[in-house]
Amino acid sequence: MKNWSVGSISRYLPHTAEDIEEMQKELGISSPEELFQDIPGEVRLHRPLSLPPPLSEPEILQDVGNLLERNVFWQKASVFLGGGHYVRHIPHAVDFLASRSEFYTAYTPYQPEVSQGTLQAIYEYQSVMAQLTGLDVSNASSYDGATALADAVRMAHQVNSRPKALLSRAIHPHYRQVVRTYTSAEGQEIQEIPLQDGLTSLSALQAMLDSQTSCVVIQNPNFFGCVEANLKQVAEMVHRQGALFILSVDPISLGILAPPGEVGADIATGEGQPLGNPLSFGGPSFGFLATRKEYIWKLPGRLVGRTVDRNGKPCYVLTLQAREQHIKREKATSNICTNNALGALRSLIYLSLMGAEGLKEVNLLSSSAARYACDNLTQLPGVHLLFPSPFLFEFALQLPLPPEGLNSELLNHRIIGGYPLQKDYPEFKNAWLLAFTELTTKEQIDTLCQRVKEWLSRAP
Amino acid sequence: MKNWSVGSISRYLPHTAEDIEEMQKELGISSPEELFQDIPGEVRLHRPLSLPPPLSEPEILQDVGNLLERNVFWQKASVFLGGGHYVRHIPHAVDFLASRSEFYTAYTPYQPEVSQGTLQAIYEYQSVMAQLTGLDVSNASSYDGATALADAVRMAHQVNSRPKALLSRAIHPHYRQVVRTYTSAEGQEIQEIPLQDGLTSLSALQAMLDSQTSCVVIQNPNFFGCVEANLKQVAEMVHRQGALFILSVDPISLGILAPPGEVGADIATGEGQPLGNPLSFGGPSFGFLATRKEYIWKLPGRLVGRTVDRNGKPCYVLTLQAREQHIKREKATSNICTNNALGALRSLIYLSLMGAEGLKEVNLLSSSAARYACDNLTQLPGVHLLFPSPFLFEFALQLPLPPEGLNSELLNHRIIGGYPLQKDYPEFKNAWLLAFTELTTKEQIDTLCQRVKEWLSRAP
Amino acid sequence: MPLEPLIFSYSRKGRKGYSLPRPFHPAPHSIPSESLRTTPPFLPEVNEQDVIRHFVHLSQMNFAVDTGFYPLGSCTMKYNPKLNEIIANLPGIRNLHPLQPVETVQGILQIYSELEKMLCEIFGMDAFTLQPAAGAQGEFTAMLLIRAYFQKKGMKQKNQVIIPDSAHGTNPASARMAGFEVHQIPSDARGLVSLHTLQKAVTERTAAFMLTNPNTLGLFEQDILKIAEILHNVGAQLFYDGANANAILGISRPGDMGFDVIHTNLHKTFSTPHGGGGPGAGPVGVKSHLIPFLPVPRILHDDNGYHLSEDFPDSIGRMKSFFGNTGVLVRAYVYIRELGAEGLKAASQAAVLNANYLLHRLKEAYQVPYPGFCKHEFVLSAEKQKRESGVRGLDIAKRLMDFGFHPPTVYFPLIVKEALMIEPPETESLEQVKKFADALLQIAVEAKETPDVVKNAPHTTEIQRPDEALAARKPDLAFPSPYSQKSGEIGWN
Amino acid sequence: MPLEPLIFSYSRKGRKGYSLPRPFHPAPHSIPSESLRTTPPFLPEVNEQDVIRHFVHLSQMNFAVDTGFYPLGSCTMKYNPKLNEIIANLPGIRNLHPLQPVETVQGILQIYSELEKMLCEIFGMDAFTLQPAAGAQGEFTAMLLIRAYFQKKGMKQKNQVIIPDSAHGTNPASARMAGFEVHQIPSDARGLVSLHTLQKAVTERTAAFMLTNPNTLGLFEQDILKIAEILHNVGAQLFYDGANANAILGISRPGDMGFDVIHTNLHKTFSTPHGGGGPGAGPVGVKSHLIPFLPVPRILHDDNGYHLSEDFPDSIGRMKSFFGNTGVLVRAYVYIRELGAEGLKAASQAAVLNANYLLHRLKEAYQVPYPGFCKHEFVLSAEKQKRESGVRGLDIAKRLMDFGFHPPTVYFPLIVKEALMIEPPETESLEQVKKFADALLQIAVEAKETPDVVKNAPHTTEIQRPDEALAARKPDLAFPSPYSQKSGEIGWN
Ligand SMILES: Cc1ncc(COP(=O)(O)O)c(C=O)c1O
Ligand SMILES: Cc1ncc(COP(=O)(O)O)c(C=O)c1O
Repeated sequence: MKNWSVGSISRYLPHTAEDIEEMQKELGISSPEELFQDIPGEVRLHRPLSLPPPLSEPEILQDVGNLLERNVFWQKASVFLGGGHYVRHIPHAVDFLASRSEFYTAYTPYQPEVSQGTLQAIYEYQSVMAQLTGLDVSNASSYDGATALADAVRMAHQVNSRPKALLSRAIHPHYRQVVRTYTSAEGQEIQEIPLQDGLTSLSALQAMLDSQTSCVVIQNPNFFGCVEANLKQVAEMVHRQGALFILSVDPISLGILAPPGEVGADIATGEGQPLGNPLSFGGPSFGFLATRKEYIWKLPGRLVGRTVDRNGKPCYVLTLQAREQHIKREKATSNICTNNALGALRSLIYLSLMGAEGLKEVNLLSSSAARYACDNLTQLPGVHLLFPSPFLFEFALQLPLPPEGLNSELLNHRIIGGYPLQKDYPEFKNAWLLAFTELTTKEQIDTLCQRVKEWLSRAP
Repeated sequence: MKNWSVGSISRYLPHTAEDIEEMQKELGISSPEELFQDIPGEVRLHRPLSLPPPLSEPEILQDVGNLLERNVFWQKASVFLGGGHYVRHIPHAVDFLASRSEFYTAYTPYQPEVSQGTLQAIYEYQSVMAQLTGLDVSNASSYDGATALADAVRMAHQVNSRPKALLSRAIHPHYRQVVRTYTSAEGQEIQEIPLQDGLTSLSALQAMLDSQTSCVVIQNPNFFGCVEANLKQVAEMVHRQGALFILSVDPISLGILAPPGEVGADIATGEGQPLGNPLSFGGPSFGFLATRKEYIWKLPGRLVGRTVDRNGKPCYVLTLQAREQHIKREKATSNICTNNALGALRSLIYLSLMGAEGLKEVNLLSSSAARYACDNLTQLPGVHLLFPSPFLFEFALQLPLPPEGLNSELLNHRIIGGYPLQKDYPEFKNAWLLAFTELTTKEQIDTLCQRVKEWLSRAP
Repeated sequence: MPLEPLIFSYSRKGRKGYSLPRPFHPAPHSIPSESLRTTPPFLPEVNEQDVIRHFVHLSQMNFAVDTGFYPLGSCTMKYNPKLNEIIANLPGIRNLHPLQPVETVQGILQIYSELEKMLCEIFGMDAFTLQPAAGAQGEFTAMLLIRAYFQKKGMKQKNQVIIPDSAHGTNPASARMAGFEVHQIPSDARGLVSLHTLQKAVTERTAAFMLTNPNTLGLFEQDILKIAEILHNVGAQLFYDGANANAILGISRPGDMGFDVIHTNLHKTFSTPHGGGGPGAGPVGVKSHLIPFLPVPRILHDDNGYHLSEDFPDSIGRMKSFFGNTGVLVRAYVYIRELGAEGLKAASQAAVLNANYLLHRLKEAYQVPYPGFCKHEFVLSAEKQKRESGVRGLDIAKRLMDFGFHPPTVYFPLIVKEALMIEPPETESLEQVKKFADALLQIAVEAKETPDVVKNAPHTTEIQRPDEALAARKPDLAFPSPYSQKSGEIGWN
Repeated sequence: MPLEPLIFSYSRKGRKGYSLPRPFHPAPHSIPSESLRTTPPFLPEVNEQDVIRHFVHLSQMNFAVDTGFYPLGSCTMKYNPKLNEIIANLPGIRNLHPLQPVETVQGILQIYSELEKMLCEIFGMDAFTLQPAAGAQGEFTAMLLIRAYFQKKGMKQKNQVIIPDSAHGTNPASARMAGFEVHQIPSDARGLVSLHTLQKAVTERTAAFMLTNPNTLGLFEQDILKIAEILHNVGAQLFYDGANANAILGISRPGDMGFDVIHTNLHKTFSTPHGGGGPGAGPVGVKSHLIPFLPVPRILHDDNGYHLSEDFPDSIGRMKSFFGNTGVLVRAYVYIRELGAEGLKAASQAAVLNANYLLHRLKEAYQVPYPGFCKHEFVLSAEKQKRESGVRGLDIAKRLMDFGFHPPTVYFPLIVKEALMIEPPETESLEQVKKFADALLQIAVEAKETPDVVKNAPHTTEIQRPDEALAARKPDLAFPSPYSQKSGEIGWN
């Protein structure tokens, strides 16, 4: 390390040889060595890092382009996967606005005078999420749907210190896993509420619920796409035991489904991807978490509030920070610092464009596509709806044979088929979960049906 | 037209039914009919326009996507076409900045107080173009390389009122055609200077040049990719006759070639696409036109000058407008109003990123790729360089058979081959013009050679 | 927004903003040294971040449609849909080389062809060329067509073009470039073409009449059929300047009004962004008798697909290096596809409604030289203000900046003194139009009560009333300037 | 920049900002009405243009890396390369569904796998998981790994984590979430870990020590090998908080310092943008003994290509819905590929050079609590200013806004009074660093001579010193607010 590597190596490094000369002179040094003299020789790296040789912009574009040729994806293929992440339409205006670098190259708005843009956007985000969930207050974002749910379960524990959380088995299996990981160390016990006809079994819940129960968690629509019934009744049961009722919800569905706050949920969480965020193989998008105002001091994550400045002008600031790690350290409601603000901004822009009407249309388009697909697929021999319960835009089918074989077959025709449930639900052999959105075309569904039909006819 | 079509038809139309109600009331009208009553019934359209049914954003994306599947293009294929437009690297920073909508949704900067961004950018553009061309002043942009050249020929006529323009036959055939179209009506005579060894014949020029000559136009590198020799000598010859010397140049080549101003040109023009503008099937990019200060009052197009505001602050304004159509009307130097400012901005950003060093590297990369290709291709049986003159990054080959057949063959291998010269130059049978850039890879050239070899071996 | 230094001020030798591959074949070119540069050009050598910041700062110094209401008359500063941007930048459009063989560009040719057809329907014409790069080039193309038409007919005497005094400057300039003599006629008291004056002006030498309809005053030329008759009676052609077509989409068509040849500004009527001064696109439509003269190449369609043909012996020739401003054409295509027939008509209706509402609100405070319903724009005069308190049209324009608006077009058309030419496109909401009306009303009050506030406007912009005379007297048109002694000095700040 | 009303103020019933296809099968869903909403949510109903303008205006109210120097200590606000943005948005990444079969995602899995390997090399670790969504989640993951490790070994007594008082708040919070008791130890007079204090604090109950190196004062923990020894002697694990890794790339590696587990902030060290508060990515690297506990899924590679496997019985489980923050990971991957070994080292050298130059320029005017060479950042104290004229660190921070700079981090680390934590990343030029030094020097003079100018800063921003107490006392966290009576009122302006 005798010599400076800096100079004109990279377009990202502005220091010229003369700059370095001048700076060394000012510092009275003559080599980088002197600035790093506090690093003991034993922990120095005495060789160059062994990394692939540097590439230029055109080479990277070509290299990554070649790699991505190996991916199959929506646009090149029809995709019928869902499970919390959906192939939804993202108006180009969302990308356009979110790529304004005054938004994406800023950091957490610690200094309100120079961050009103981000702050007001978060306040507006909190407002629309409160509207969608029917609750009083939303945090500024969590990492994703699963961690938002885990945060909610931890939050319930902080509210009532009870040891047991009851999670419906109809919750996304990954979300249940993350809740387990998150709560594993703090001694919370996670129990699973069994299923009945593809819905959370209320009788089982009734039996499990007691004064040790911290919270009850249900997903709606649940992992099978079914709309959970009798949520108000559940809320009453849960509240009767002094527990908290948590709903993990799909945000698009809130355009037509009864909002969690209205059915009596205390906390609502969910995955934000469907609201204007690209799939990106699962991230980054964001998670949301909203609650009633009485629990506000237990809320994990940042919050923005409206106030006035010293001249009386309305403005926005980070607020109620005494919940957070940078103030409360180990006593904070959570460790979250960097969240997923940009994903939340995208959702705000998306919702601003869609409005209540647009959101409703998205639901109706998606559900009518699902209806059409269901009507046609279930006419094929040996294909049935797995559950009788009403669904919105996703449903599970019972196939006569394992869906893995069908999926490989479909892939040859540029179709990425449904999700085989058996891996996560051994009890549902040959079950296949399919999702439909406002982007699914009739042609895509017809082709799917045709291919399934062919596969069935060739089956042994 | 009894009723308003406005309302919630489109996301681009904000008027609600109530808005219209209110506005009608204010105006004292009750139907759109009343606002259009001055349009006589005979010239009214009494039926709806017969256009394809409206499409939504997702449908348009899919529809256009399907159409574009029918195009083959660089990225999907190797492209060896040049002729003024080149497959050059555009740093993503150029796209990023040029897609800031404060730039692209503004209009001509008529009001300097709210347009300093555009104005300063044009001033900087004029500065870098003056640097590249070695001339004093550049206009704010022309439409493209051909119209810039046509403007220059018209400008020379305005300077000296002489009737005859001499254009080298080595100028891009399209450019020569546009010059003819542009000058056809004002009585300027266009004569063509013949070729010698792929260069403009100086002896022929000498013979044609006289006191009736308004201007002499040469392209460098010329259409065949050859670097024209003895330009200073040409300048002297031209000036001795009191005519103007116009050079049509490739802007990238000015990174290493002697600038027009230095060799004695009075006007330099060219196509701006290679400077950070996408090919876009030929437009929009921009044309540039630079000249010496003595001709400034004859310059077509907008100009930005630096001045101070009433508080003494430095700033920029449109200036010397008394040359332009909105002031001078039929006596203006040209009719241009809307120009190609955004393409010029892109070129400024491109040149700011590249600097002199980057531009040099682009030249060296391109010319070494061309050299490599030339060395390898001319080893194939029956393949020769068409001209002996030195070239930069584009050259013409003489093939043993018509290149059209070769090109179709190459297309099957995702290669878009060179440009057959015969269409524009009947004297050059079986000639094939190939271009190379900093993006051409060794692999692409090797594949090309291989395919040409195979074709030759199969040839009758 | 503080001042931003010149890009050159960020430049240091040894900095770079690019990232290029290494050569795989480091062979020297064979160019003789006398053809080479002796010194490198003085270009900025700047790292990427500083380039980004510089241009972000410059962008922040601009008013734009995306930042506010831009009622620039005659320019139709309507919203530029974001969808159109992404589509024009798809690789299948962006990366097409203009010399590619037609079999590799069938997709874009189909878009062109469909756009030509849609424009024919919208304007009532028989054929379109998409080639012209802007309105002015469209006009020039049209004038060349007319010239070629008469030459073909052997009518060399047709060497004069008549133009109303309210016309845009490009009209006479284009006519002149096409070799015509320009004859200007005054508008009548209605602000319209006087049939009487026109009749008197028309002679056997008349080749064409150039007209905008609605005209630059925002008024519909009601006598259009009679105008056409007068022209056609002497065998002259009627040209339509399409800059104002935003008033009449789906309502009335130039082809049905008797126009023989028209141009249209896609960057106005069809929502493509103005780019800070361009690019535009100025397709030209003709009636069948002018088709043989259209510029080449033209798009043909047969069973084998689309072709570009140059085989038109009577063509005026080529207008551009290549076909047209593809990026602009595609945006307009998408716009028309999204709006459809009803949407286009709705757009024109709303534009005209906005303009009339605004005119109505302002007509007491400002002089309205030509009263009555306007179309998509209208012209006010600040004559009254000038007379009463010395406040000029330009002052009012500048004062609007303090209210957060872009000023209207000023001092055009030339026939209205102290003209303020206002166009509130259909994409502006009623609230926005009201706010603008309120601002102009308040300025009218200010002009009476505190005229200096208006005369000294703007007060809130960083730069105020640049010295344009100085700029013209001592032109400083480049840095380092060949005109000034200060060329060693970089930027300010 | 004037205030911008709330998005709701643009809303009118009947306006829309979307464009959706018509249903091809208008079948009603079968959901019972009791499961449905009775009233639509109160969401903005706005046309596209007004949405665009609203958010363009909001963006204009932000300071950002792309608008200026952002020396926010501990956050490494380096330039975010534009190339990385386009690559993360390629359809082949953007449009991948996380549940796709592995054979359809080989390209992205290869990028992941290569990134894991490159991070292992850069940090000297044996394996990496890319799953954590941010630094704090990385810390939490690491603490869960340590917990699982000891549980597997049957060492339940290991229930305490030691943390220096200079640590970031996420460290104790993460340790606590992983079920550990937190024991904080004071730093010594050098600003470093006191070996003596550490030795005394360490017991058989010690599970881990969490350390940043260089630490949050910007100082390298020179005794790091001894620290590791002390910990390892009691069988405890050493955790590295990678937030400050920008000082040491290619120079020193945590793996070689004795760290067992580390996290790294890709959104700091590896240039991915902070997004106004996220997303980030906090990959966790481990030495081999911790590999069995890494979260699932993990990437495996064999002759058939890449796989995602959950078959790790000792794994702590899943940390996120899906694999990781792909968009962020890809950006970091591209950054490392472009810079390469020499570029990364050059970046660290320049960052450290910038910091030392700046510190040197400022050390007379401000108190330097821990003198000597710093690494990539340093902490000043405004104690002197506070004592002499009542000017606080926050005042100085606010005053910097008037000079066009983002303030540094203030009041962190907690052990420095009136702390100003300054990080000038390598992407800032010498000119920029000088201007910042000049500004702080001038502020130091102001603090003496005209302290009110500093105390009342900022003077140039639209908003000045918001009332944070009011915000907390009367929380207004949503519009319409469930807290306030004014919920019917929309926006201001
Ligand atoms: C009435 C009128 N005609 C013609 C033009 C010229 O169009 P362009 O600027 O596209 O060349 C304009 C442009 O402002 C115009 O307003
Ligand atoms: C020293 C240190 N550790 C940890 C973190 C937490 O990282 P993140 O914000 O990515 O969760 C930070 C963030 O500011 C930090 O500065």
